[in-house]
Amino acid sequence: MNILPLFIGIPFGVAFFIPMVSRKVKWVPDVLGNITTFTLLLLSLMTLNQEFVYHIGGWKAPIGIVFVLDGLSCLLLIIINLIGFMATLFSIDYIEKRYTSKLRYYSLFLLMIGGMNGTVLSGDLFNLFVFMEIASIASYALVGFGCEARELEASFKYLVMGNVASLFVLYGVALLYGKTGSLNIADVARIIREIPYDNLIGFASVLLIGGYMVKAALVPFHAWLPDAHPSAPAPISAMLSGVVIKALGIYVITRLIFNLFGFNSITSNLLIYIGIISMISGVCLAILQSDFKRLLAYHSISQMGYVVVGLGLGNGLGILGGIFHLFNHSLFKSLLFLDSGAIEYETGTRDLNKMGLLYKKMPVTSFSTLIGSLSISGIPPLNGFWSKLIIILAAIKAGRPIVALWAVIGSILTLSSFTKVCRYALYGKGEKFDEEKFKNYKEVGNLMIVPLIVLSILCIFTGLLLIGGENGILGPVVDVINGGVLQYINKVLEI
Amino acid sequence: MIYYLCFVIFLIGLYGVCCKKNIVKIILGLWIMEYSVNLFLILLGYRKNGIAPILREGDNIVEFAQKAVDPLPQAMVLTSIVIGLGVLALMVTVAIRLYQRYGTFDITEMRKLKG
Amino acid sequence: MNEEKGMSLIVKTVTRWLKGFIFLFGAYIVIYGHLSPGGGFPGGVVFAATFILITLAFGREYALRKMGKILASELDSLGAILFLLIALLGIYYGGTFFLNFIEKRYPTVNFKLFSAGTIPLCQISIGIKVGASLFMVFIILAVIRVVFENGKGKLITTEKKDKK
Amino acid sequence: MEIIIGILLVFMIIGSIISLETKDLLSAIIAIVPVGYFCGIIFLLLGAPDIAITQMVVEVLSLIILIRATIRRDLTTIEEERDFFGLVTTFAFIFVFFIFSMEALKHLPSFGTPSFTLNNNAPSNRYLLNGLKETGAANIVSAIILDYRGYDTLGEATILFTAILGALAILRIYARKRSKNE
Repeated sequence: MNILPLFIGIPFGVAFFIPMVSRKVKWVPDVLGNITTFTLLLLSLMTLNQEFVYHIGGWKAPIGIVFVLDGLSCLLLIIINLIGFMATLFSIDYIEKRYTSKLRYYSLFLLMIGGMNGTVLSGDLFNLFVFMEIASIASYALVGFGCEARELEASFKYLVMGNVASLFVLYGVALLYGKTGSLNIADVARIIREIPYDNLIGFASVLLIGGYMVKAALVPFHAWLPDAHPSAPAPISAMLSGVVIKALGIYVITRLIFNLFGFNSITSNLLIYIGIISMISGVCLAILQSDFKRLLAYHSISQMGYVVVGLGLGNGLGILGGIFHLFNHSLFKSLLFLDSGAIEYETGTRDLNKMGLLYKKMPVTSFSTLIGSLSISGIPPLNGFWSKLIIILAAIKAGRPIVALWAVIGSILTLSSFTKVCRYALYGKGEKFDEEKFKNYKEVGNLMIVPLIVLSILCIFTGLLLIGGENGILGPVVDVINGGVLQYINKVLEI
Repeated sequence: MIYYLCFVIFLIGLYGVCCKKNIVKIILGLWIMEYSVNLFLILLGYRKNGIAPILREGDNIVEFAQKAVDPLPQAMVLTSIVIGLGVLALMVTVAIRLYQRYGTFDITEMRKLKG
Repeated sequence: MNEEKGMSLIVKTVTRWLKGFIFLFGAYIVIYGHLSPGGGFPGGVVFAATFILITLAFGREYALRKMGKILASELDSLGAILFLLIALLGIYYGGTFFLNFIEKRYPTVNFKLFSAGTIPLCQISIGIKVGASLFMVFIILAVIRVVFENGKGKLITTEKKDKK
Repeated sequence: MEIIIGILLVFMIIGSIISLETKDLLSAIIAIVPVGYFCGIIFLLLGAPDIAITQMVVEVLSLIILIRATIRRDLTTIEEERDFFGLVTTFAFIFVFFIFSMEALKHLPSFGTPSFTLNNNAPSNRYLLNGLKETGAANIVSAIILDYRGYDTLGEATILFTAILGALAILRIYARKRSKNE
């Protein structure tokens, strides 16, 4: 028996089930939600180093829909379910205290996870669109979960931009279908290689990649992100920043560029320019912010820029760096968002100016914030350092020292902005520091601390994943991307 | 020619989303774009003098397969209509909630978020 | 008091006559979806439309007594779970997700209700799901009102909590 | 056939422009309904009765939902000022987009010859030829949505569920609990 359908079946089934049973019994959503995400985490670890194509309903590739499990999907599955488990663990206390209607929260959360699992496993263009929509609709609702004016406004902005992006994607899928008569990614790729290139395919690729770039919040399309991420509840911010923009955005863009349209110098330059612009403008805007979560949100844009630059460099080292940075970013960014949630839970504010001296009262939270900050700024020996180092080395190796220079500048600016966080919130005092409230602060509960500790430990030790370089643990992932279109076609269509 | 007209509807919807200041108008713009995409998919599948892809008793299947229109876009459109309806319901509820918070549908008056 | 709610007597009488037929039409569309145009989704919308018609004609309270929000929500979940279950049963019977595991008996039995394996069952579950969920959309939009007090908007529900 | 569809499409364009430009919100919403019905008629003409039925019933429901969006009658008329610069940028963007699409749509197979007739390996051929034998459903569209691509329909049902759940979550009357320090 194959475990792949369970990645969709379990979260959806539990999400359908929760509203039925838990109107009266209060603890059901908590328990079911955590058990589900934990099971999914174990299942996703079981997919390591496996590679196969699963035919849904027994229909072969172009006829039916297929699940494609390869190195890249496997990595994304682990990221989704790991961060998902951490976020649900954190939610138990956090949502209980701050929000009502826990059952809808967990149900939407599981639908979001199921949608993303479906997205990363799918091998079909239209199916990719459908599951992207599930995950995005759940995240629209979760961003507005608090129902305050700001949150609703952010949710509406996200809804409109996300929906326009989805329609662009659907139009692109329609154009490709009209040209090729098929929906399977590998089959479409095969047909595109056989017919002469024309403007239709270019236009369709622009629509598709543009649409998914909105979901990834790369710079020309980033307007929704700085509003949506701070407005959501903290575990959802961690999910949005750590997982959603990667699974719905970067992953799909990577898949489309490297496995469907084919990588060439034009896409390479495009990715590098977009990446550099995202990297620099994101971090410049972040320095100006005094809202902790908003600052982190701008850093998400900036760090996604690194990933895209790494992928755009196109050589094995760059891809390795990009993918590794993707993984690292999901760890430290969700750690930082959960930290900000813990601080907000205790102090009731997100304004850095009002915080101060937290290391005395909340030692674990401040220590994990420190780890996350050092990691995102690229201080050795934390994981962020290694991935940024590889990207910079790859840029030099590819003969683009300017790119490497920009990456270094971005890293320095990141460090300076996180110095501000540490100075105001953790080890110094903000300008509007309130002595009276400070006396009441204490460390958050154990259930909220566990995910912080786990993620910090992972941040310290994931540098080890790099052992072996391009042929090491991340080897299969690099292989999928580097193998390009032909390898993907052969694997899925089994020619 | 027909494809262009269909694309014009898409662009009208896009114009509505980008330029209008009223939330209801933005929702209408998205709904128009939805129509256009659905229509485009069905137009792609049309075959000259085609018949609906539904077999009746006594039909010859080979003959039927040479006359019927493309069923796959229809399946896609069915899904996409449902997606549109779901998103519409969600958007309308957000709009009602926003109206309750601000007392207006005008997005220029809702600027609690910086930048 | 409930008798005074809703529309005029003519509308009520016509609705009383028609609601069964509309419901039946919905059921026909759902069940024969694999033989004629239609299917789970349009049929489900017709189910929802029946209840919406009742709501409009007889007023909110009457309709909510027939089909409450909680019942609608549970039917919604139930339909979805049934569909997922049919999909997962495919794994149990044949090892594949979404396998059409019921025997089709082609070509001896064709153009009959039970000649398409799991398809009619899926149609029925989707019909239940769609009908319940769309009715629920209507209900939540119908019972919620926005009122303004001292310049601040408040969201109130007009649904009666103490139903007998 | 092309001429009829062309005329209907022109009507749709007019209807959508009216609905976007009119000052009264209620008329705007009512103006969108004919657009949907024309869309349904085109579906019927193009041999898609399933979609036509769905489009018609969804149109009714979306009208109900949209009318609920204009909550109070006294607030339906709107005044807008135009941001001239924004308008010009948008039009420029839309124009560029249109030029590119003109260039691209030229390469599609002409109207009336869908791509699956040009490509013998396309899945649609298989659906039409073997649909009845392999699934037992005479309605090939049903065969596709519930058997060949049933997984998509699971996604569709889930989307509806998600959207309703999200709507319920957003319309909660009390959404937040106050914490001690606020």
